[in-house]
Amino acid sequence: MTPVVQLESVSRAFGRSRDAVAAVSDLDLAVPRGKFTTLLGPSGCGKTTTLRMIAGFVQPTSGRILLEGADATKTPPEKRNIGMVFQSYALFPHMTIIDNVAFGLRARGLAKTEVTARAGEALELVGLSALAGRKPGALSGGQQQRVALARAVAIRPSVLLLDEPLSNLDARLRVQMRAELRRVQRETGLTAILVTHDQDEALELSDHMVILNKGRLEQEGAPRDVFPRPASRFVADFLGYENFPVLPGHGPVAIRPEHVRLLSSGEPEDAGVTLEATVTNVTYQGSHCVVEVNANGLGDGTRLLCAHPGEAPRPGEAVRVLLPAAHLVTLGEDAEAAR
Amino acid sequence: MRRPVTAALAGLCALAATATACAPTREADTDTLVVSTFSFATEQFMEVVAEPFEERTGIEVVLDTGNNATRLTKLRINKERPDTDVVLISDYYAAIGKEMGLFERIDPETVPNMAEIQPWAVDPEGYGPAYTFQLLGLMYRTDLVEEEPTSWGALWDPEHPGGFALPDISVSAGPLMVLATGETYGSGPTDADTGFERLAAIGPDALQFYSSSTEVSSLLERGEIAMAPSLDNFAMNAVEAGQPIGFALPEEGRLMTANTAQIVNGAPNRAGAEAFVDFLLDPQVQSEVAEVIYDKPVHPDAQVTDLMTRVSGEAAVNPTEAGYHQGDLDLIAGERSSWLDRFVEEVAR
Amino acid sequence: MIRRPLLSLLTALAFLIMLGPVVILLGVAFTAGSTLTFPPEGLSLRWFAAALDYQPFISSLGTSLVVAALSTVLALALGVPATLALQRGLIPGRGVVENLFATPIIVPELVLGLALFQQLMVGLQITALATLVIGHTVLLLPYAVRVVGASLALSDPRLEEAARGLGAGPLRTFFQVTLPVMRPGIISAAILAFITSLNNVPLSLLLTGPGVSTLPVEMLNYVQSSYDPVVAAVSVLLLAASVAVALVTERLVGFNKVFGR
Amino acid sequence: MRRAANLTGVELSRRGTLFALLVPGLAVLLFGFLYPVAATLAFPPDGDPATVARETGSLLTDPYLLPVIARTIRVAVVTTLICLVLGFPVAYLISRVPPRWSGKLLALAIFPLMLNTVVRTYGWLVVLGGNGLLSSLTEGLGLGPSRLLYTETAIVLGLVQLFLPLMILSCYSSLSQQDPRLEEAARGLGASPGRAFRQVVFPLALPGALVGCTLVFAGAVTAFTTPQLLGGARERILSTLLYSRVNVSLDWPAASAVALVMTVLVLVVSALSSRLSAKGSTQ
Repeated sequence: MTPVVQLESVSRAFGRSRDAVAAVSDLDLAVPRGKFTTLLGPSGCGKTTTLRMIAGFVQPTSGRILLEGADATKTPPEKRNIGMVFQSYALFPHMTIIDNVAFGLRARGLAKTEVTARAGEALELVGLSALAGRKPGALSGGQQQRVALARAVAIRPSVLLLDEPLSNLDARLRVQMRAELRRVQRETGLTAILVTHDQDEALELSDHMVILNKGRLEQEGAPRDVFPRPASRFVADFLGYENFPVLPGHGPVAIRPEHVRLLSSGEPEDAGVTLEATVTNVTYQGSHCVVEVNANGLGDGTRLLCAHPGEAPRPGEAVRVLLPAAHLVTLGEDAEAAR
Repeated sequence: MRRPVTAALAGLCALAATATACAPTREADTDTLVVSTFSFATEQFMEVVAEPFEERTGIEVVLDTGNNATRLTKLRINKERPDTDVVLISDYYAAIGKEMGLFERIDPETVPNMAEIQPWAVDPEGYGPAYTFQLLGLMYRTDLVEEEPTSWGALWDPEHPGGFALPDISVSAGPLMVLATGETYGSGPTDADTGFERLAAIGPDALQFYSSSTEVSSLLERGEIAMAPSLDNFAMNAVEAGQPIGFALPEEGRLMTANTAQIVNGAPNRAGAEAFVDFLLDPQVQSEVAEVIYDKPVHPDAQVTDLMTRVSGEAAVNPTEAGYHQGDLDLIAGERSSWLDRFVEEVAR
Repeated sequence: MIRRPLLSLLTALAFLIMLGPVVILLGVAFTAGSTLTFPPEGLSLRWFAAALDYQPFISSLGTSLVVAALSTVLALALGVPATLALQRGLIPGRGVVENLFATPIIVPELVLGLALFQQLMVGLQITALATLVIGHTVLLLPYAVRVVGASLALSDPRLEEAARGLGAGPLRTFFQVTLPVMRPGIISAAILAFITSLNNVPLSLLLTGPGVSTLPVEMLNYVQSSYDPVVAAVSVLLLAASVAVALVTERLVGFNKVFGR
Repeated sequence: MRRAANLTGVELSRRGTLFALLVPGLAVLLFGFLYPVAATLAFPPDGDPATVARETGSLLTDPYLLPVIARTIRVAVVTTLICLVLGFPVAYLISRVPPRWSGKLLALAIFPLMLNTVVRTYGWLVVLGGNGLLSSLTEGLGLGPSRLLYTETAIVLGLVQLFLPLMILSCYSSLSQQDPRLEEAARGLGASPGRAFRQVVFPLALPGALVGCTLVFAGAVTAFTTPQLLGGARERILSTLLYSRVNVSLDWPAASAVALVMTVLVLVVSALSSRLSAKGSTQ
């Protein structure tokens, strides 16, 4: 099956040729059909530029973009059959909700009855049929974003592009809307590409995750494959691995604080690496404490963070720290050198 | 609380002071004479008229220059407190001024030369006399127009070579041209309706409606037009310089305009004003003005220059004998707004 | 995205119409010939010499500068207190008063000029210069009120409350907080007002007296009666002055702030 | 934005202070604006309300003057439309190019506002005059001399040059506030550039365009220099008629009548436009 969207060594530079800045360099990407793909990375990693190139708002400096297997590099946005949802919603403020949703259908010259039916259907999908006659200004942020989603879905796009759609919403609403997004994508069976800098969002929503760094592809795969096995320190760092000790015999590794264990005296050691350490700082976090320790054995005094449930040791206490083998991620030397 | 009020009052006072400070007042004044005149050839005028007058009377002459309309406006503004004594102004603007009550009648005793000048130059109502005049005729390029035109009909002749310009209604030649056309083609020199109708027929073909003498002269010089109705004074420079420019006096429709010297109603220096008007009519002065400024004299004893007779023939010496007349000034003055409107909308298309 | 030929064409046409005739003046002003033709016939500075030698331009420039300076100062002196009262005071019928200060903009300038000419100059026998200053002050007052008002409306009145809370007396608060807050607005308003006054034709047109006339009006009169490039030379001099003012303005406050609405 | 704050320097709750701050400005407005304008529309020198009324009546019925009113309106409407057609795209372009370009373009568009109208109009005499640039161009192309000077077209050209910056500024202020994503959203939904412009960009910038149109229309109705220099004796509009009534025929009551008609025309159009924009914002 051909990928819905395919990028072939696509690059994009901004600015004049002499002091041009590459936003995306040499990116190859295949977006699987009917799946939810996420472009993840910190700001400035090129994820939005990539999305805008797929939409046709930005032309690649080099490389090809294929839509449904056909070269669409030069196709203007309106001919690409894409549905786009913006961070700022971009609802037309002078049109009613239903007119916003119907806009793309009318632009396609569909018959009036079909326009009404499909727009109503799309609005039904996001549960906002009751507000059809309102203007966007009268809606809350969450409602506006659902209208934007309905508007994008209504045209039955070959791909749904979501540009940080949730980042203008407050934390609770954001979590609700994630579920909503996932539900709509499942129900419609649409191929979706989401751009986000929020790893939780990416992990929860995606079938396929693409992590970008400085315009280059760092790692891709299913969340359950990528999350426990980051391929580089960058990915590990971005996914919330906070400890990067260099262990004798192992080389550079990464481990999440919640996997680091403080051993009470006499406790049997599991498989893993045990280190003698001194507690330097303790921060109370409600369900657990974050204990900062200085590992004595690691030469230059590497600091480690561990999330410790229950009674925490005091600063200055000597402790033993276990890094379980099952959770140790070995980072490739080459990836380390590239930093 | 006190402070802003005081500041505000001070500000208002300052404003009021600026507003009234520089209002000029000229009470009865026998040492100076303010003469309002044309902005044309001011230096020569100082030399041959103002300075000799100063020498003779000891009265200092101050000139205030501008075109007819703006000077008349200024007089009207200062009607209650006039600061000007003598106004040299075209006859039909003089008629408007008379109607507005800006001028005073002159006692012939105080201006003896008024008894000597050509009879037409004396105002029938006793206001200021004409001191010079200009004849309406056709200025033309002698190299582009083969035969000297003898009639206004040259303008209506579809065969006329080269383009032509017409005077705008706002310059002296404009209203005169309306009357000249009325006289030529209609019932007489007051038949403005016919004048407008006939002019409307050629208006669209006119290259330009000129509003100054320099404008019409340069159009002719550049050869953009071959002829234009104008006043004879406009042609004198070019003829003297030997340019291929001639001035034709049509046989019918002979209109002229005069410059008059008026004494301002309530002039601060009435006696000086009378002396000045008389001085202006003096044959000696008239001769010199004719030589230097090309103003044709109205005093029979004054010398008419060769240039003047070369341009305008015997009419330069005695216009009325040559059939020239001023037209109905009250008609021109009374209809000024409506003529202006008619001219712009019917003729200047 | 913006490579649409129609858009580029219209933009080019717009800039051609706006700037083309001004650029042509440059050529005409430096001509050695004596007529208004483009391209110029040879190069010379003779028309600049003629312009600087023409007395009415010099004296009317003086009048223009005096009128512009006086009316700018007056408009600000009257407008800033009024703005303060409107923005920070509790005024019954504030909207009406505010609209009143804006009305001079709605009435055609030529009509205001006629009114001042007929009623103040003819009726009350006030001199042309004083009438000019009054007229220009009235014309600039709305600019002063609006521009200063805009900068004041953007500022937070709590700044002043904070100053009072910190123990500053009312006068100290005014001079150390309110006035600095208004300063950019006042500078913008002053520049805008000065330029507006200096360039005005319709209002000044009828308000002339013996030896009193503004430069633009004298230029207009000259253009109507003579056909040589003297006015082109004057225009180029004004153009150069404007460029200088523009550069200084840009440095000082930024163009957008002065002309932004 | 109404604030019930007290003024810093002085307690503004005290009527006297407020009064003192407002009164000088109001006094000058009264003396230098309201009184003369009201008086001149009713009591010009050498006239009274009856003569002004008679003159106004003749202005509205006289076969030689009606064309002047018609021409004034026609010139203003055509000027406004051309300014809109040219100014809106320029404003759109400026609002969509990168900032380093938009600043320069905006400065270039605003710059003419710093020059007086004589300077700005003078160039057209060179372009349109008898031996002008355009004439030599058309002659060179074998089309014969062009005679545009002293025509309505010349006036319109001059006025468009004069007022384009105002239109650009007004449209720009609307367009720069518009989220460029709106246009992208429309394109993404399948609208062609033209459709996106017609249905999204333009309707949303309408308030700015309306303000621009009002400014240009009022400016074109009241402009004097340009019609005087480029329309000459042939094409009079209300402003040049007013001037000739004052300074050529010295007919001051008639000048008042022209002033009255001109003022009413401008006021009606401003009122209509604010009505329209109010209607637009409530929808």
